[in-house]
Amino acid sequence: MRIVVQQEPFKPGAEMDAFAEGAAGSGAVVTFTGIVRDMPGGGLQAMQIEHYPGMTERSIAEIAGQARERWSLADVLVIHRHGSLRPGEQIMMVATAAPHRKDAFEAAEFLMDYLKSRAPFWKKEVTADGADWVAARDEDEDALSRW
Amino acid sequence: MRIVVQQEPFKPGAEMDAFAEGAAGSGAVVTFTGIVRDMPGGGLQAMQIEHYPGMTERSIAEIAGQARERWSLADVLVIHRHGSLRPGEQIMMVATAAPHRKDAFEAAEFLMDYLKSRAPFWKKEVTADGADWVAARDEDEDALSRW
Amino acid sequence: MDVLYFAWVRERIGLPRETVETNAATVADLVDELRAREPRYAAAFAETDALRVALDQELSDFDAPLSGVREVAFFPPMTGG
Amino acid sequence: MDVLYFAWVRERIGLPRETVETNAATVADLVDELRAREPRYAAAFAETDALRVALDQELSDFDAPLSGVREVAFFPPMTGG
Repeated sequence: MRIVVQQEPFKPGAEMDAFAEGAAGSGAVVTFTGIVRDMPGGGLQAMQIEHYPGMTERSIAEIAGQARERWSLADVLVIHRHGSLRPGEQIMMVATAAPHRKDAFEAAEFLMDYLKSRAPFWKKEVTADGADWVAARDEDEDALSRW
Repeated sequence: MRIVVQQEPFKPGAEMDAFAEGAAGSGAVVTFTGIVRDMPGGGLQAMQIEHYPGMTERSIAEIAGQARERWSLADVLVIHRHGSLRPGEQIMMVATAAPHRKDAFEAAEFLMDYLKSRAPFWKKEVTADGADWVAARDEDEDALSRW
Repeated sequence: MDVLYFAWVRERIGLPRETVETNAATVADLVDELRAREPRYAAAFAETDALRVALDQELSDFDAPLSGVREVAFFPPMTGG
Repeated sequence: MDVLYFAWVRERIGLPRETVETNAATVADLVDELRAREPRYAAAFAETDALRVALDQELSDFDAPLSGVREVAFFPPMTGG
């Protein structure tokens, strides 16, 4: 299990290859990569991501531990950036390796649902008109109820 | 949309990076990579994959087209190998890009469920004791009923 | 009509494809004709529940009519992915 | 006790963390004390429904007791991923 919280960019393809290599014999590897989207109509200058150092790592480790208890997983990787990101940059990545595809898929979705609403990150969108905190979506909170 | 059926190995990380690059502005990229697993206890010498040239490409294109109708997707990639593969080699890869993670995840799972049971591929496991065709699993057929 | 065999169907019959002259109305009729040919065909088509059929590269079923069809393929359930 | 603020809570209060001397029994009591301090605190804590609280870096709730707690953090609902 590897959990990385960093400001620096990362290389999703290289991370995925290294992860799959380490989980050799797994059969199924699922990845999710989140990328900064521009706003409808454009104009996003930056996405600023604030986090709670200490609690961030701790809460992700707890979420990943829950995933490993719940599904048969060979390995889990979570990378999440903070700081100021531009449209097109990677925000975060989750990877799961498992003997069977169902476990790899479900665990990756579970991790994403929890990262969205339970890990202490906050996003702020910066445009020429100013900066606004991204509001939590009811949909993201509701997504947790399926687990 | 890109569909590749080939005997040659492919590089999952590089494919993922190129796919994500092409789907810039998507927000969410999900990949599934299937890897040849050794048998419990070891001893798998090769996994031989036979397919039905022509129908393979056609059925995958149809499945991918259905996914694009059903979910809001920016792009879809399917790579599937045939021929003789060794344990640890990549068998196949699916990637989906979408504005939202739910679409990317569901479409990737849908594509995998259909590729497992509806694309004309057949696997044979070769060990020192001989070679056996892999039997279709009821579980894989049942997985289709959720779509 | 081109008839194709894959996986263990191909192995039991001993060839990957052949051209068949037939007036069979449906896939099931064609299977009956093939079964009657030789034991290796009878063995391959022993349990059609365990088989799938594609007509002109589209999955179909054993009741389907063959009129206009140019390529019939028989194979076990797929195991891709 | 260390009190931390994140996102718009931090912006409204104007600082990321401070040390607070308090005998508040629960998180809600602490919030009442903070609200009474200055308008910027009252503004930050206007709607506690829109806030989350963590005690020693574990998500908790406003009814939770503060005894033994060393670090309290207030922030809006998370928007990671």
